[in-house]
Amino acid sequence: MTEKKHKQIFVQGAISSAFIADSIQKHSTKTNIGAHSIFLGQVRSDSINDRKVVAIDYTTYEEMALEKMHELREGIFAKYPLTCMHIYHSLGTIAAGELCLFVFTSSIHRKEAIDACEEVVELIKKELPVWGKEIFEDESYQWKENK
Amino acid sequence: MTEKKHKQIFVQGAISSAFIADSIQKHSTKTNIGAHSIFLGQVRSDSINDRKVVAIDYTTYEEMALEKMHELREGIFAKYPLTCMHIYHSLGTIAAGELCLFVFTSSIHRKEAIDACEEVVELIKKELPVWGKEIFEDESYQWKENK
Amino acid sequence: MAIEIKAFGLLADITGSDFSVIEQRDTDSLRQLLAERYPALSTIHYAIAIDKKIVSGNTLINETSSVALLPPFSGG
Amino acid sequence: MAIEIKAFGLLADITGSDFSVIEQRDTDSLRQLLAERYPALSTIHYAIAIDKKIVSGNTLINETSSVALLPPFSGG
Repeated sequence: MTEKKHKQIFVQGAISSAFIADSIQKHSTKTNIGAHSIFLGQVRSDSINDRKVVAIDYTTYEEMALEKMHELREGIFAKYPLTCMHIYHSLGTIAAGELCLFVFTSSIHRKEAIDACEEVVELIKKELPVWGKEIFEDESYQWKENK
Repeated sequence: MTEKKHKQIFVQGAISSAFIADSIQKHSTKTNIGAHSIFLGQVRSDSINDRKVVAIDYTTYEEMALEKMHELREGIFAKYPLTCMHIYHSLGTIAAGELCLFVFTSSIHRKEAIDACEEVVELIKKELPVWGKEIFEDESYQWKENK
Repeated sequence: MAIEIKAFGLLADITGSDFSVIEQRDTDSLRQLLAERYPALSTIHYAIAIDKKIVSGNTLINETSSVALLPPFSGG
Repeated sequence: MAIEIKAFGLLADITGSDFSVIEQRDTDSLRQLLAERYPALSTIHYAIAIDKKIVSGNTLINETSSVALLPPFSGG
């Protein structure tokens, strides 16, 4: 159970706006924070060869993903003077219009929070073993590939 | 009343997390959006010469600020293919830990939302005629100056 | 001609937020008058907006212009 | 020696998400075996992780290694 030491980032199902509000609200007691940067990934209803995406089903190799995220987190905290960082990624079926990724960085001055947030989003897309299966209206599907 | 045509960005008092959640939620019907970038400014309890900031009191030259924001908004939309952009700035007394700025950009792909959000925040700090008065515990104050 | 002037932030603390001056037809002479009337102003950096646009260099002031004194911004 | 293998995403569709192979002591021979057993795999780009680290080049597989086949990521 060595994975236990790594912070969980995965949540089953979509990320709700109420959950995001709650996360933001919790930071009001940290009065050394001056800036928050938030990235939200939303499932897009792309049309691929005339078929419309209605949802994405996310799966992961969880043990590896949490170990990798731990490593990425340490790199980010070493590089940017952040007050805190929170990351949530959905698993399971997320409908078009719902939120599947929530990255939240906070710092004293704006530059660090903004730069760290952007970098974390890029790292998540490139380095986290997570796979999205785009599900079409007719229940056919295709596997996504990040650019 | 030519100012009427410009979108209002000022709100009296702090920006609540519930308001932010509501703004996010409204975008779930726009299923062409893939990415949201949000910046939040939070009033920081700095210590200046041993006096602690307990609040910032914001005032503006509203007619000029709304005209300027309209111009900045048009520049941003010309430069970035955004789905939408929302900006809210507090006026009045905002306590340390409360939110005073909310910039929210959305786009199909992440890069545009992230870059536009950062640029708008910089433009707001540099070009909007808004002034923050840092109020200390003993009710003395000093005027802020953006770097 | 009386020119109505708005002042903001730190400048409003010094001059009041609304006041008027007589017969200043350009921004240089306005700055000079203000420095005489409010000595504290002479050490403060501020911009002048005419009709909601910041002007640079000496600029004419019309009777109908809205004139504003703007200390450095600190929004956000 | 039987090696337990996990597969993810598109690869799990082809091989199943858990299966085992006999006596493949390095990643090159594992790739070769898989290409023979699952012809669809030969045209798919994938990485191999051993003990949760992606390996590059031919790498030895121990009996106790956890081996995973990873198609291109698409999280976020």
